[in-house]
Amino acid sequence: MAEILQTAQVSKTFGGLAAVSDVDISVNEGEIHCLIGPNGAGKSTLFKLVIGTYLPSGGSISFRGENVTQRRPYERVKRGMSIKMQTPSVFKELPVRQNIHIALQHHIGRAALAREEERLLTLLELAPDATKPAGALSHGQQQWLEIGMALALKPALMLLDEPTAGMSPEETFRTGELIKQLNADGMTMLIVEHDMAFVRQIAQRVTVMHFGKVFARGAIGEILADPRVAEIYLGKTHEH
Amino acid sequence: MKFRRSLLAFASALSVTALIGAAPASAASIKIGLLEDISGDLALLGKPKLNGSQLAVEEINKAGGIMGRQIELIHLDPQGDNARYQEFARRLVNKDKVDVLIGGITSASREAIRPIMNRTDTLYIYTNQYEGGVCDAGMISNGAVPEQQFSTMIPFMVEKFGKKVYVIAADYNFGQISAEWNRKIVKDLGGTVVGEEFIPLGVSQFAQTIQNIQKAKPDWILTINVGAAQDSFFEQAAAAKLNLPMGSSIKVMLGFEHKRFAPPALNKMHAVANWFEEIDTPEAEAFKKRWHAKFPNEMYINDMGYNAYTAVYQYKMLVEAAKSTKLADIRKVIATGKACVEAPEGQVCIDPKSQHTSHRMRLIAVDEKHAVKVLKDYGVIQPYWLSEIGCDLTKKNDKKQYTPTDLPKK
Amino acid sequence: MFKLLNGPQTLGNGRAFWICFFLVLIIALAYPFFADSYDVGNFAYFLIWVFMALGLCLMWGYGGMLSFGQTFFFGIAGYSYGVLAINLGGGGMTFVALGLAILLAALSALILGYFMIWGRVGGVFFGIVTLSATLVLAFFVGQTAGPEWRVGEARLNGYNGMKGMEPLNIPWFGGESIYFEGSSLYYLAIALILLVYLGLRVLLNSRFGNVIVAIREDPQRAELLGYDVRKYQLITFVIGSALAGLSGALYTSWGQFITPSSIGLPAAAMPIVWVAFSGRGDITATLIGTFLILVAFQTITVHSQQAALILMGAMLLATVMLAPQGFVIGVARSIGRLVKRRGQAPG
Amino acid sequence: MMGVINMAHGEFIMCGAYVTVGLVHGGLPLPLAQLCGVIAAGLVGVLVEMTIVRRFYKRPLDSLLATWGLSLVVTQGMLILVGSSLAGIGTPEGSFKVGEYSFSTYRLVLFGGAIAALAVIYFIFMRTRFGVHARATMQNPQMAQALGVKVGRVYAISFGIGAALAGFCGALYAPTMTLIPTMGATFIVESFVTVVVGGANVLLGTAPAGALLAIIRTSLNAWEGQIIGQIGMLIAVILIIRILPEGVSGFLTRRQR
Repeated sequence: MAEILQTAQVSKTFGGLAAVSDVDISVNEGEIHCLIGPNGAGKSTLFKLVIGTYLPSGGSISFRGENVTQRRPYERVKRGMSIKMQTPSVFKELPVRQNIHIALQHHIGRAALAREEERLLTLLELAPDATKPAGALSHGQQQWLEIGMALALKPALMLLDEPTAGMSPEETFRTGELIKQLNADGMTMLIVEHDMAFVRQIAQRVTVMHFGKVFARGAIGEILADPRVAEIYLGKTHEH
Repeated sequence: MKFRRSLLAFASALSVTALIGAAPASAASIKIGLLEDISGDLALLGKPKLNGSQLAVEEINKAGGIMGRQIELIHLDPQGDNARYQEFARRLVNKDKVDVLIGGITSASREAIRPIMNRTDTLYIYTNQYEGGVCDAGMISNGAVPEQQFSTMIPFMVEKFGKKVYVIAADYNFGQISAEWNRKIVKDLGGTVVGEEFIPLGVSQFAQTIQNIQKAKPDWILTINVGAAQDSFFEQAAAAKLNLPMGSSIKVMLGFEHKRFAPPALNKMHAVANWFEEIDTPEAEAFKKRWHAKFPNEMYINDMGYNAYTAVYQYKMLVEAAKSTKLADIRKVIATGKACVEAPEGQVCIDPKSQHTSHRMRLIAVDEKHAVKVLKDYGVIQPYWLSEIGCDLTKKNDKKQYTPTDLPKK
Repeated sequence: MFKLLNGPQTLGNGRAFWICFFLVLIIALAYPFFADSYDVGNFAYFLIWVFMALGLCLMWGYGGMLSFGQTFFFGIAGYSYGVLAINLGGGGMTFVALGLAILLAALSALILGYFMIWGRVGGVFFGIVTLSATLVLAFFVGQTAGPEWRVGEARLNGYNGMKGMEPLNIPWFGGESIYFEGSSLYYLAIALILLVYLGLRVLLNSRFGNVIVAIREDPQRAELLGYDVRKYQLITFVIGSALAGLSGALYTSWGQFITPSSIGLPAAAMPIVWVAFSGRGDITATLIGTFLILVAFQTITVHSQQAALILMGAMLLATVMLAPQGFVIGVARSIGRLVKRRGQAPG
Repeated sequence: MMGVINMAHGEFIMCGAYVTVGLVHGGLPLPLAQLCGVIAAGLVGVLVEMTIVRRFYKRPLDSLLATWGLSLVVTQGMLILVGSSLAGIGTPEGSFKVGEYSFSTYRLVLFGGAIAALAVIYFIFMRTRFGVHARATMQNPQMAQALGVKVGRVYAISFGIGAALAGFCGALYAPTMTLIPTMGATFIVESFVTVVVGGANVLLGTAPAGALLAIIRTSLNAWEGQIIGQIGMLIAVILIIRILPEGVSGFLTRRQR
């Protein structure tokens, strides 16, 4: 299987502190790849390095065979990445529909735009609230809207940073089903997540980070069976 | 309660002005348009100008008007804004259809008005003493000009105090052109300008300037600083015991600094003026009495206010001699060289070539108690410089302003 | 193209709005036939300033960039028009001067904007830097009184101001020239306003408009949707500033005169006052509000003598305290609410 | 400091100066009149905060408009009520010599006054109970409120102190300046610029920034004349914003950490 994203010995230090050091990960086309690890493991920093809001202190990042280490975020997006940030960042004062529109207009002509807009709003169950300002949506709905915006870019790779944070168990489950459905339609995804139940629901491959380094990697089954992983999670993953 | 009453007074004042504005002007009246700042930074100087015009109009109307026609004075307040000067000059000329436009304080406001007046055939009278040099057939200047002020005062100062002069001047056209005049005259007298400092408008702190002056050790200082902020120089210099003789073309008679500042800030200030309130001829005394009767709160009758007063009488004389308010007819009167009026300072006449005004000039000095003494009376001095350099409005309308370093092409 | 006249970024999208729009336009076009010629010229003068306000509304209300430097570009274009019109000679060349003057304003906006946007100057500092720029220009021009400060035939003439340029004019048949003054200037201004206003509506409701409001809301998110934020901000800044340049060049042509006080501090604050008063969120509001406030300020100044500044100050104070989104938007919203309530009443 | 851009700051300076001069004309000795000027400006400041400024926290641009409107009303109101100028009161006597230069003693008073004002401010904000409340409020109003600080009162008093300082400036300068209603405007550009360059913290930011700008300006004045001084100062502002986006105080506090 072809690798779509590859990081080679990527590091990032802030002051003297290494938030990410020598991380190699690779994401294969068509998979759902989860990035897990305790708080402060460097997952979100790695995401920012991948999308380009941080530039790495060392190492390189390649995407679809091209070295994008020094590219600015918008250039990476144009090459097919899209991201949902950790805290929802939608255009709060603009209507929901316009939020989607701004993401869609990027690559879709005026004629097809309205249809695509409707399709996404329906998919995200946001159609009844389409004229509300995005800031008026519930937290979970804002997360979905942001996923929708990321999706609207028709990316080759979606980066989702804690897509279920702050959601009820029911919403979390539905989010998982949505992600699986998108993946079934061919979308590649790299997801940071805390909720192990959710990870189990969706993940195919998992990379575990700890203290800024890759701690373990493998198929979801292997990782869950690894006692060292359970240890760093302080027993959090021991479900019955 | 008091607040409410003043609000009421304010509201009624508003409605009165609205009424006056709306009242149909009688067909026979002569309309004088007046542009003077009574708000903003220059209100201090604009208010006496407005008062002078009002006093003259009231007197003339009581005495039967101009050729039997009453004068209607239409005053607008441009608030010190050049764009407003332009708007209002157009308004007065095109909408109110005034017969003459009077006013403007700064040279910039005059220059804002001139291009608009040049496109009409309405006379414009500028009533300030200024840096001189405007050669424009549509404009009469009735204030003093450098050949009346600098060519008299600077030789006096050089002879009495010495040949080394330090200049502090406002950093815009008036200050720079005045400094040009000073350079030329001092050089002709064999003196030296030991320092020249141009100060941006609005600057009020002079510690560095005072040190510079002390370092340069001049015999006297030429102070052509402008505006309330820059006037702070005097108190700061007095506090630092600078105590040098000073000369100026705008202090005392124009800014009445000797009334506004506590003595001895203006000690040893010298100026040459066509008018200052301390003139004590019978005509001047009568004029002062009329003025203070009408405006009891006026701190000082300055030369601008006086010129604004005289301008209305000059206009009356011109119209009555021309039997017309048309610019062309009025200019025929000026061309005779006999366009004179008896003003409180004495007789003043309009020079046909430059359309500037002759004045009786006196040199005054301020002492440490801020009393004003006349040291010398130069008699009547003509505004000769423009015609010397080749401005002759009876032959050609240049519509330009010249300076000692920017003379007309021969 | 015409579809873009309506959209989420502009108030007034219904049929009623466009009917009103055409009514106002017809009245405006017919106005010179029944009005005093002075009033027509005076209205034309007010319209000259509106471009500067529209430009600021674009940058500030839509793009989130508060430029305190509209007068900087106003001054550059105003002085450029003067210098060019004097040196190129009059006649049809005055329009060349107008075009070049606006181009120069746009070019300087490009340079200043590049410096600021690529230097990540944002928020209040954007205002401070632009304010400093305009003050520096005002100080600089203010000290050019000497005869050595000349460009070709044109003397800058310091604080007293530059003059002697011809107003906009085109040679006409029979050796006569048409001078753009009074009603001809009025029609020119109306035509330009129409062009700029409709053009801005199209721009704002297009792809571009969506992106700049997105940037105002959250620049990082906008970048992560694949837009080069800096480029969009720079284009917005250049367009807004060029509109200030248009005002400047027209102003110089109108009075055949410009001074540094059109660039300095009280003048620099005026566009912000107009736009904030009108409601920075919408260009229609800015158009109407700016015109109204100019008319109101002049009328107040003419009729109330010394009380004028007090009334203006009180008006500003009352507006910000009672209608925080701006006077015109506030009024428009309450009319909208009223209409809605009427419409619902029978049902 | 409180998210308000105050265009009427110059009018507090005017208030302090006018009250001082008015009282001196009324027969009060200068220092006492100056004290009254400071108090009057402070009280007016509290009043303005409670009636107007209070509504504009977190809306800095609206506050700019509102205070500008206020400044117009006050300036012109003074012009109509008091007239276009007040007669000056003269600078207190006394001068001293340093080498060939002589200086007014009053300049020393000005200098001492500025230092004393800084010391008082430092004391109020760092050593009193009110100061603790005020600093807490500036950092996190909600939290301060929850802890029982009367946030509204803290804002009003802080604003009043700012106004009193401006009045102090006016009272000190009153004997050396011409008093006209628009005098506040001559200070506005400089104080605006100083605050911006200084950043949010009075002691760490504004004072050094003021000193820095004064040095730049005076040296340029001495070197090339006033106009270059003014332009140089503004260019310095642009550069400082470019280099130190948080202002001088941001730079200094970062250093401390």
